[in-house]
Amino acid sequence: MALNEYLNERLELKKSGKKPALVMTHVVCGYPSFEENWQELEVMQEFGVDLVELQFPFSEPSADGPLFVKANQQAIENGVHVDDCFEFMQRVTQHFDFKVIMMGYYNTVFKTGHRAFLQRLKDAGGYGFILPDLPIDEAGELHSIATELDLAPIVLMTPTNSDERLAHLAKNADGFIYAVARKGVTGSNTTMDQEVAGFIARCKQATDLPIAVGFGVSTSADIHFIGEHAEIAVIGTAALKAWESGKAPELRAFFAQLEA
Amino acid sequence: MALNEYLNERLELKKSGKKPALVMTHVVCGYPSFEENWQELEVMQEFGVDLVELQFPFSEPSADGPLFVKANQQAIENGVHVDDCFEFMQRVTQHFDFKVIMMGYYNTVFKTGHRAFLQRLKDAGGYGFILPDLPIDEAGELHSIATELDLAPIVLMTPTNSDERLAHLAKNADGFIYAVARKGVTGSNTTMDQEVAGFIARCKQATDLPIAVGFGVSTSADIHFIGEHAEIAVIGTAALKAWESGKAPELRAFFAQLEA
Amino acid sequence: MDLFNFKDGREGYYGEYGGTFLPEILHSTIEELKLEFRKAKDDPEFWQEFILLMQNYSGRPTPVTHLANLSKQLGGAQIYLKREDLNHTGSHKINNVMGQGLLVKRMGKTRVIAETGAGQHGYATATMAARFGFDSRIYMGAVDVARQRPNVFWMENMGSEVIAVTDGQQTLKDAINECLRDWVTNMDNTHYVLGTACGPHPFPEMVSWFQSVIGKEARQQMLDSAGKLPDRIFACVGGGSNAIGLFQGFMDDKDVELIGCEAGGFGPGKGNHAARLAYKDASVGVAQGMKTYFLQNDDGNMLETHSVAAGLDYIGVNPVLVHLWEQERVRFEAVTDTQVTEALKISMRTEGIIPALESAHGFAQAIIEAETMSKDDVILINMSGRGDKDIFTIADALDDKHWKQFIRQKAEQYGPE
Amino acid sequence: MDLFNFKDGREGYYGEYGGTFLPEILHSTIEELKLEFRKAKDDPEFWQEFILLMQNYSGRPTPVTHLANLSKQLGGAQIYLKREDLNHTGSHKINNVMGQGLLVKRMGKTRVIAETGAGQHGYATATMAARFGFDSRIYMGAVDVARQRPNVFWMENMGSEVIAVTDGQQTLKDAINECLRDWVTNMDNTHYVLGTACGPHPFPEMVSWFQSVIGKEARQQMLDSAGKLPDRIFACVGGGSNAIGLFQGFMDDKDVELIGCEAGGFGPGKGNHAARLAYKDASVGVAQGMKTYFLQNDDGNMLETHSVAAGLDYIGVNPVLVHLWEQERVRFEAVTDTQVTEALKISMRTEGIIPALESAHGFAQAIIEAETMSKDDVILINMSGRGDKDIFTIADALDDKHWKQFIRQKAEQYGPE
Ligand SMILES: Cc1ncc(COP(=O)(O)O)c(C=O)c1O
Ligand SMILES: Cc1ncc(COP(=O)(O)O)c(C=O)c1O
Repeated sequence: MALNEYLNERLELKKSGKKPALVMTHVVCGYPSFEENWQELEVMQEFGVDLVELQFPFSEPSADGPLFVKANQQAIENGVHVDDCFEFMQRVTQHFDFKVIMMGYYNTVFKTGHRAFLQRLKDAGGYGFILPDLPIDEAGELHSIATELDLAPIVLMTPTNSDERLAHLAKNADGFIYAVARKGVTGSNTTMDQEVAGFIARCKQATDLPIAVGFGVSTSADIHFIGEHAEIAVIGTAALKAWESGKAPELRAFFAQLEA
Repeated sequence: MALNEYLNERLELKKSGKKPALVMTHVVCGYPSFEENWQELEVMQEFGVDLVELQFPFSEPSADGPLFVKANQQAIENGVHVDDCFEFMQRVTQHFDFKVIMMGYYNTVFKTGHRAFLQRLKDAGGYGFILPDLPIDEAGELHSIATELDLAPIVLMTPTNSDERLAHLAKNADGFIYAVARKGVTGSNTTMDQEVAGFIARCKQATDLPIAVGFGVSTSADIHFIGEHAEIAVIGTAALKAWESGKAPELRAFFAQLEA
Repeated sequence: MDLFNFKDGREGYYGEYGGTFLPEILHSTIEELKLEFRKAKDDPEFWQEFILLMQNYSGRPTPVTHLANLSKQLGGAQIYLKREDLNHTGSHKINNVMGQGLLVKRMGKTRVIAETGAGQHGYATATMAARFGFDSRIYMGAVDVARQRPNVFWMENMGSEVIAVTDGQQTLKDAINECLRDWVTNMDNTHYVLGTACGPHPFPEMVSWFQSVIGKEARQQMLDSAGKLPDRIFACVGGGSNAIGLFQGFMDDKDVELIGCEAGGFGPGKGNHAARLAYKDASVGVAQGMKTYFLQNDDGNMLETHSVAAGLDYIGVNPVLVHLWEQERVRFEAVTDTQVTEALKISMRTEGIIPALESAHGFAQAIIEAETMSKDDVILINMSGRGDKDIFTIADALDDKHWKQFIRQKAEQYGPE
Repeated sequence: MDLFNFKDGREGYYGEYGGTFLPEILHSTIEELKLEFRKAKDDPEFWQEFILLMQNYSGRPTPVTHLANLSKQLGGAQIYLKREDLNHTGSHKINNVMGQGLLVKRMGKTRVIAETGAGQHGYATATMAARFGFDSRIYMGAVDVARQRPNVFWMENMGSEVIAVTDGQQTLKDAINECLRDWVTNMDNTHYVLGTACGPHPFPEMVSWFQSVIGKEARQQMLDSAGKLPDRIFACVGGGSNAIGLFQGFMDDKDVELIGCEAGGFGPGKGNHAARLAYKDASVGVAQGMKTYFLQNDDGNMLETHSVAAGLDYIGVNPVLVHLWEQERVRFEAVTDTQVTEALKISMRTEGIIPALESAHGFAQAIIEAETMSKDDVILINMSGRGDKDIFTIADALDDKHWKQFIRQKAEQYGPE
């Protein structure tokens, strides 16, 4: 599948020591505005980000922390619709090198219709999707249409999962695994310690797919830690915080310290 | 008994046509002040009033209407005590010609003690007492001490009483009967009509004692009406209202129109 | 022991207390009431009708709740609550009121009047009047109207006319006087629904009878749930209706100690409290239709009283209880406002139960005594009402900052008059 | 008819509605809950324990009351009420909450969280937490905190921490989101006490099960007191817990018509109401853990909603009820705010009964229909809660001048901050 191939390619950079880990970043569509989103993405491109999650704003972002909740809400108040998000995605995938993953809540997909949504995602150049409130047990039909359309249904693994559950999750996953490093919502810091390492090891036992690790990644040490144990570091809230505190210059500074 | 003799004497004035009816008036001790009480009594004396009720103020004057309620309350706030009332009564009985009846609530008597209270009443020159919240069924001991001391225990008869009850009341009465012309508390007007006449007739069937009629007497017509059917007209609230609206001159005017 | 067997004494008297001290004009009215009441009391079907009404309308029987947490925390006696708060309208007052409603129907009257202090009895009476289709007027001291607006609001919405009484201290006793004044005027079609076991005979007996449903239920419930009778029973005493209601169930159980809990307010001293028997500031008198202990001065004029609980803030007390107190069958204690708000807090936090401030007097005394009792001992408290209707009073008693802020905002939202 | 027999379908689904839409991190938590719940449901002793607790603590069974006056006035069907208002804390919410409390104890957890809109569920949960000795935190939209301070006051006094949620519309749905966020963080020691028959499986089934006590009691009570089953049953539908609780008692009685009464607010039109099924403004979606009808736009984002009754002011609805609606077993109607306040007034004046604004929706629809029915017909309304705790809301709804004046005076008395 397309995402697998892309990741295999990019992982060469890691193997060859050019990068401690691949990096996936996050942008909430239309927050603060599509213009600023574009500027953020330019910075991310500058720093060679490998994957970007484009979050489709939803009114009930129950898996998100305060910063993203506000971003979702503001985007909706700004008048951002699903159509706008796809249009933006189209422009992004045509212009940038990184690959784009749709991130959002299941109702956005459900309301558009499974096939219609995934087709639009495909058409907009997306490589996959992450729906944190859609457990695999409810995802059967959606995932099979995704396979049909060569889109990766990204599955989350969590520290609370048993080994059996991890194995079951692995069977239903493609592209990469999103390993949630700790309990809680987006945006709080996680100490990257042996517990996290142990959890990633359990994930690795269950799957051969690359493993992306969130949440709460914000330092170069985090990236190196993740690189030692997994493949992809997910940078979410920290980047948005940087943007909010000083737009492009701050975001650039943030990425610069990440590379240190 | 003293009161009976006095009333028989005074009733000669009525029989001889000099007065349409005897008159009993009312003063709340210490309201507005003992000084003003004295001035009121002087006016009453001027107009040949036959009997005066001196009301001992009580904190729960539940048989009184708004004007007397206020008067009771104010008197207490003015610091009027039972001692003051007796002292005042003493001065009044020594100075004026009319006879004085203590009026008040039973608790004032009870708290002082039956015998002690009646003895003080006797000593202060009182001729009897009216306790509207003491039904005869609860008055046995008090009435027998009264008889002993030659004080009249004034009994109330009311339109709601059956003939049997009226007879029973009569047996326990002395001095005169206080016939309550209508339901309600002191201070509202009563139309002196055939219903009242019928009620007085029923009282007369029960007793040979003189009958005083209240409440709500305020005009010369009322007095004449009462004179036709009974012996004593009771003037309560109307006199106090006059006093309040213009002291001695108004009170004088009030009595003058009563005599018209 | 039948408290109301007057064969060897005077009808309506309990020892030297009680009686019927009313203006003569009410003689036939009170005689009619006595007669109807006597007929009703002698008629088992009437009691059945009453019980059925209370079951279907008010949710009787109310349960008994074991306060396991509180008992454990205190480390002494096992504490149980009789849950009169679960009645329709939220207090035991409804028992008496619905019973009198049935009597009013029997007497063919069409209008009821009632006094109210805290507002609970007025609220219950307004409810009863709506349910029975009676006209109704509730007298309430102007001071109480001002501080108990929530209850006034409900009374008016249930169709009652609420009259603010501006005489005297403008509180409960003055509202009673005003009821008597209304009654002497309108007795033909009007019944006076007295709210507690006070006033002229037959009210103390009648109210006690209707409230006896509490004790009847509670005795059996204690046997069922605690496996034994309580060692001590606590009830707050305002006029004394909830206390006598509960106590009657245990009158013949000599080992059950009965404790009446009065309003200690700021503590002993004339004017500081409403404790007629527990403190030494009251004496025997005759007012508001009965002979009993009153907080009065040497002239027989009534004193000011104070309690955090409006429903206990009354000058007189049930003559039956006075008699039982003199016979040492009932012990009287007073608890202060401070003890009461502490007891309220403990009850909320340890059991999720919000007693009315009145009822919290029983809690406060029980808490004091429970600690000194053994784990096998059993205590029963009468929870005469729920506190959530008293939110203004309780918030004030607890001096709650957020609440005050909320009220300020609300006032701002309403804008100037 | 067992609504919760999933043998022929998917577990947790009612037709195409229901399901468990939760982040993966809660998978084991929800599995544990399902397991414990299944064990409890299969264990007759658990139900016995639940019933006993509800009897002793909350006053169950609640009675059924015949509204003879109202029936007569309308001239049609005989109207009965199921009196959930007489429960401890004043609404049916306590049934579910105490049941979940027992489950929490079985699971060995020590902390509970809950969302609340009107505050009734939060109030019940705070009560349960105090009684069971759990730590507790209640999430409540900031808008609701501001307008429902009385309930907040009691929750805090019972020892709960109340968190004002400032996201989204700052109302119920946002409080639910916040609970989910807390839960994904603290699932080890924390149980989320969902307040209505919504959310991910097993909540709809579990809440329905605990609330079924209403219908179980009511069916027998109607046979006893009306001598027949009701022809129609009315219940307000917010999340749908009191409705499904009552309806379950009559599921197999095909002649009993079941009517769910939604919040018509200002009337039809997106944003004006909270009627998911009676009006045509909602569509199927997936949010807050379940698939059901939501008031949402074409993007799947939720609409603003409005109702005079905070407890009905919710975007989604019980999936079981949606299924029954599609099968035409349950009819859905909406009544407007105006109709509701009128029904409230009538109930207060003719019966002395103050329904919660939520419950008054059932009254309003029943009143409309009763008039057209015959005198032999029988109606049962679920009185899910009492209105006296909502005095601020009701006084505002009735635009009561005296009340506003009282609040202004109170604010003045408190003085500036
Ligand atoms: C809840 C409650 N308990 C107790 C009382 C005191 O009355 P009683 O002593 O008659 O029970 C009142 C009076 O308002 C009350 O509302
Ligand atoms: C009294 C009352 N009734 C009904 C409801 C609506 O909830 P449900 O539809 O779950 O019964 C609420 C919710 O707060 C409520 O407080």
